[in-house]
Amino acid sequence: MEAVIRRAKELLEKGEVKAVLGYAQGTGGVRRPHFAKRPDQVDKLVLDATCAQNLAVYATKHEVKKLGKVAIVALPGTQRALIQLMAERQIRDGEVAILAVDGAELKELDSAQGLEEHLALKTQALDAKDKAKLAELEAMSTEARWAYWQEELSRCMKCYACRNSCPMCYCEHCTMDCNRPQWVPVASHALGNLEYHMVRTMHLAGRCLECGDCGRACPVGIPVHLLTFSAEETIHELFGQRAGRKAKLDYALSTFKTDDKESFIR
Amino acid sequence: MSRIGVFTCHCGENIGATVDCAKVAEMCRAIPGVVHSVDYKYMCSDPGQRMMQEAIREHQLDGVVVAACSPRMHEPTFRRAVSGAGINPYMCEMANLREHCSWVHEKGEATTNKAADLIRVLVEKVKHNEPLHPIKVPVTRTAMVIGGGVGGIQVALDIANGGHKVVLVEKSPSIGGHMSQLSETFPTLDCSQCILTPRMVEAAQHPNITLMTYSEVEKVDGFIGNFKVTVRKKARKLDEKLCTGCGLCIQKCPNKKISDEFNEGLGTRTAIYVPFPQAVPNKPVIDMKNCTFYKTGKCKVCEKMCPTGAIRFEQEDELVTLDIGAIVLATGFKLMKTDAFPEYGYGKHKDIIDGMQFERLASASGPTSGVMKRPSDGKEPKTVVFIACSGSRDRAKGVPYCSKICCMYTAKHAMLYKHKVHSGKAYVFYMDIRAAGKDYDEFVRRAIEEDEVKYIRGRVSRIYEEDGKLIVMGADTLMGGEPVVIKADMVVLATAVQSNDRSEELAQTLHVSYDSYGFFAEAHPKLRPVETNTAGIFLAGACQAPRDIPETVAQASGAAAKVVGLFSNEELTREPIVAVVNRQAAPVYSTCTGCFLCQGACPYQAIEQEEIKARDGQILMTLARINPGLCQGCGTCVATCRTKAIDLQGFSNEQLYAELMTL
Amino acid sequence: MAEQFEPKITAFVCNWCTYAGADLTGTSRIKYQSNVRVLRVPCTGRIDYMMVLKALHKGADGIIVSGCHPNDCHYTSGNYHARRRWMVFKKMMEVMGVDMRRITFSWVSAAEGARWAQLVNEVTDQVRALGPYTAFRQVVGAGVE
Amino acid sequence: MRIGYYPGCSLLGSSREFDESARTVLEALDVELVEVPDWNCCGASSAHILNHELSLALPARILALAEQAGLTEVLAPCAACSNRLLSAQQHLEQHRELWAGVQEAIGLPYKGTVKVVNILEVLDRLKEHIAVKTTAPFTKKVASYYGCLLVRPPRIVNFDRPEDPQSMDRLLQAVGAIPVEWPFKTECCGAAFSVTRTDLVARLSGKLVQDAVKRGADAIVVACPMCHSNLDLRRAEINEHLQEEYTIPAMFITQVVGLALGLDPKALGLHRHMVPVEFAETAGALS
Repeated sequence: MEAVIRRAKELLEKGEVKAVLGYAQGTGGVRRPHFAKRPDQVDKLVLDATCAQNLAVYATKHEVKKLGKVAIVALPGTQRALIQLMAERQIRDGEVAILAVDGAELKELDSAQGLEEHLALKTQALDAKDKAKLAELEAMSTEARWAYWQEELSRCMKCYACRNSCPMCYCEHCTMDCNRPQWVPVASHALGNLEYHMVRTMHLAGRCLECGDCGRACPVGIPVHLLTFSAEETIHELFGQRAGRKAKLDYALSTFKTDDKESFIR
Repeated sequence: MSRIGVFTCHCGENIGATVDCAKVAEMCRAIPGVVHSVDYKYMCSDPGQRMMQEAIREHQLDGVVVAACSPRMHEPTFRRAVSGAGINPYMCEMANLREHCSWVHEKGEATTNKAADLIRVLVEKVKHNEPLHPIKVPVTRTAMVIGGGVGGIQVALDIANGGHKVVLVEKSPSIGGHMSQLSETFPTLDCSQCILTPRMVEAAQHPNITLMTYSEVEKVDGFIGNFKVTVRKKARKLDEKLCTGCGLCIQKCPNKKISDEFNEGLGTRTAIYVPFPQAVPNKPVIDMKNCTFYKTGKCKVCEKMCPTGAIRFEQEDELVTLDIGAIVLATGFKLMKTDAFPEYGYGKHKDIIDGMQFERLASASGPTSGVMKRPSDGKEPKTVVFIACSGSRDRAKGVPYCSKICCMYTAKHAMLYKHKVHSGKAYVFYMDIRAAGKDYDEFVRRAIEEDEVKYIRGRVSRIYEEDGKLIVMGADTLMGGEPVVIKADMVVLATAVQSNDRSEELAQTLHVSYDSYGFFAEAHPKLRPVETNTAGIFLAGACQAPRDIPETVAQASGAAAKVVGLFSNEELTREPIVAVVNRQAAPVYSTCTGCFLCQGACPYQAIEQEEIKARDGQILMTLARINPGLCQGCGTCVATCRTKAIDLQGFSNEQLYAELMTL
Repeated sequence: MAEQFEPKITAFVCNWCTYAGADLTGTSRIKYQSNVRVLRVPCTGRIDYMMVLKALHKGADGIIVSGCHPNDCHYTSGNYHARRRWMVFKKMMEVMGVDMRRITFSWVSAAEGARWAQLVNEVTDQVRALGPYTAFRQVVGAGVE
Repeated sequence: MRIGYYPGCSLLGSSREFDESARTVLEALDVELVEVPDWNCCGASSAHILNHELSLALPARILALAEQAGLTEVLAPCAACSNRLLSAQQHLEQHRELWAGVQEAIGLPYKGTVKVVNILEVLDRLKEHIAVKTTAPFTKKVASYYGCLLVRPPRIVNFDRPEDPQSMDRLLQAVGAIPVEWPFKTECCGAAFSVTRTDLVARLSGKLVQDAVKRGADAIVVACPMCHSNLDLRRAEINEHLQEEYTIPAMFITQVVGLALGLDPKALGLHRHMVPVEFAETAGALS
């Protein structure tokens, strides 16, 4: 923590970055993102177990890009998001200074290659609770699963918090806003909600970093992250690929192997 | 509001007997946007088409649905017809009432309803059709042929005689390829060089052909009609314009003991050399690896000897970039080496040679002047064993495919040997004799019957040396697997034909596909055998699969015909069914995010980067752009794009959505 | 009135293999049930999963998605890309609780006219036995209100 | 180095000198051999022809016992043993469905975690060590004879070049010997016909002995008990068949290495051979 603050101050003092993005004390014990633009604002930075939000979501925003080079306090999920964003050409090497935090360890990186080497040493596993929930869903009958999601999605009001919290949902013109043709109904009714979450899942399959921010962002507590987690795990299982690991684009759905399994095809 | 006409065809009884066409026409009149709907006996007939054209004019139709047979059958016919009446051909769609309805269902209301449904779907599609125009791509009418063997020479000559410029690129110092190394050719036994050399000279002197020998293709950009090819001209260390090819330098070069590639290591050459006397061009190169000057800094004998002062020790490789309209790959093959066979001693026995080495031994221009002498001690071999299928058709240790040429050249070798050593004994171990070709089987029979070559059907399990002889242990499977032991003086392995060195690298440079053995892949094994999957790149000869000379030459002429066909127009016209990335007014520019996830999904490398720049030249964003010259219109990228920034003309999102919403 | 339920089947097929195969079914005069409505696209690679969702939206009880066998794609690899996409899509649908017995993925070549007829009949019978896809229709209904 | 050791039956019987020399040499090279406890027959020669399950269960039990003893590698000096262990292990690796049956048959859990190595592999690893410790270079011309089971089938044993192996030659060079160039390195010696068809053995092994002598070898070096039996124990039959008195000794690679390391010939079991191992250096010690 102290190392992060020290380095953040140094970066700002030397003018190497225009801002440092990290976490600060929010209201009600919640940690909120904090942009320190001057050295004296650095002291507000907090780094503890309750810091969760994936800060990479800000890295692609016009407002942030306009600032110039920023440093980002990057927990593992943020690191994966940043490398994926680099692979998808949304951030260039050197555009952000990455203060990679893994437990007590701090490492400063600024390139996708550096991130790849750093991440190669890390393992990634789903949260036990999520894993259990996925297994529970898997064990259900199709009808029960349908009922489960219908029940959950009935609370959805398409506020798009899940989309906006996701660092990979950086598209300025989301399919949801596409109206020629209007593939997905705009309204937040049963069909609109269902199709929205299906599309969101498909768009993140092979790109989901399993940070879980979408689920945390949902104001009505729908475990939407389970959908993308499941898709991501499927991809890992089927093709051995994982998002947020490689400096060069390694998207499972724009590659193929001639011997991909096809037992499901008649 | 659209003004759409629906024309329902009876196809005689074919549709009419099962579908109530009059009722269908009636039902279609109720579809919003349909202003005209009729049925007719034969829509594709002249009167049918005329009727359609008149209706288009009379009712000022802007879209047409022809409900008849499969679009795979008559879509071009009807599109031509509507175009004759002044509307864009792509404003016409076909509903398949015959193959997909009347021929496969029983007569009845359900079938008539289905027919109306099929039309309804396409009416909605046509409402969203856009007039499309064929894509015109300018064509640079210069071809590049890569590989100067007999295949490459033939391609180059055919294209050049067709009136177009050709650049013939060859990596070695001379054109001629493997054929120039051969002694005689099957099944006629005429001298290989005698028939090839005139072609080599013709290619060199042809006003339309530019030779680039000792050169290799380094980079290929662009697409059909518009390639930019970068060629590395390796330094010959010689001013070719000054060199007269007198050969004094070669005579005086003190470094004479270099293993000679042209003679497959059976002879020697100098450090400054021409690969063989009939080389084209007849200009030497300096082999830097073996030249005394480059090793010690002293010598320069050649420079002193040269009467025209043509030697250039300081010469560097040169990169040349050329505009090319079509490329023909004719890079040939290589033979598996004799050291690939553990049971034959991993290449440690000097007298176990491969087929190409035998060619050099048998050739009048070879290291022994065509006299049969075995490599180890120069003695005349009294017994020679030929082993066919060495490495071919061998799943365990070699390649699974048949090398195709070995049966024939082995018969030829045995024959040539018998002609040179009358008292000698020639044995051939074989698996099957594959001599399909004009006069081929007769040739093999001649070897067996007239020249008394002993053919033994079986494999050789081991060869070892004992008392100066090679002990060949095999089996005769036609004698119940009886072991056969032959004490031979020389063994010739008909080693497998393999793709040439660096062929995979070259394929990647050109973006053509290749098989797991490095042979270039044709676009279709039967119907497009000389094309690759990359438009504008063609194949000739053994770079695609093992081939003999007649086949190579035939394929070369085929490839040349393709190129000449491509060059017959200044512009290339292509179906406008291609993908397009949307472009919008600033500051949006496009809904493309520039993530390039689509790039991997394109089978044709058609997705390029386009930089959107501000007035001051600053790059605002990098977006995807589809090269219409390369795109074939599969639409895989469209389905990959999250923001629907890519759309496929003719099968656009709006068209398909409209169709779906009608169901 | 015990009228037999007639399912609505929507098929997405590629132009070069399955569409041509279905043409051959016709040329061979092989009969099959008339429930299916075919949508032609150039390649299975073009088949956006959104299209499958829209077919369900419009009340399809069964869906067929079919193209060229591996290695036979007119565009060399569109079907391979599609196959991957289907694998992930299928799993997503299963997780969502969609009844995947209603969606059939298949390869039918231009030479397999009889196979097309058989496929359509099998799918039609199977979906007829499953009955109308009321679960999805309810969702659509809920949307309309 | 600590390594599991599976002697097998031959090394307790007909080829005691292989066992003795292996233990002696490896001890001298600071290798700790841990004998697999309660080991059983590997099933060689007969099990895989008679009963498929048995041919898997026998090696599986040995490997399972080694696993239990905490071993990660097991040296099986006998080529037939190492071949059987490897074959069974690979078959089980490819057929997971057989595991349950095999585990039930042997009454032990089987994990397939033990690596099986032959004597040449182990000595090869110690080559530098051997070179340093060599005090009495074995400066003889030798014919290195690998036989069949060490290198074949290549897909299972995955060791050296199957037709013209080199590992023993390299080892022999390391201790000063000069391998002769000969074509019969992997030619058949008659193997298990050692007992039942001595006439065949005489013919097949005869060819080997004859050729080795012809090419100037002073000794034939082997790494398989069966090869050794045929070339040594059956020498009388060979000589009778060939009508010639061949006195070229057949030695185990471990014995050659042992001599080079200056170890006691007796500890290497050199006195046990039928064809006396007589060279100038050893004559005294052995007589």
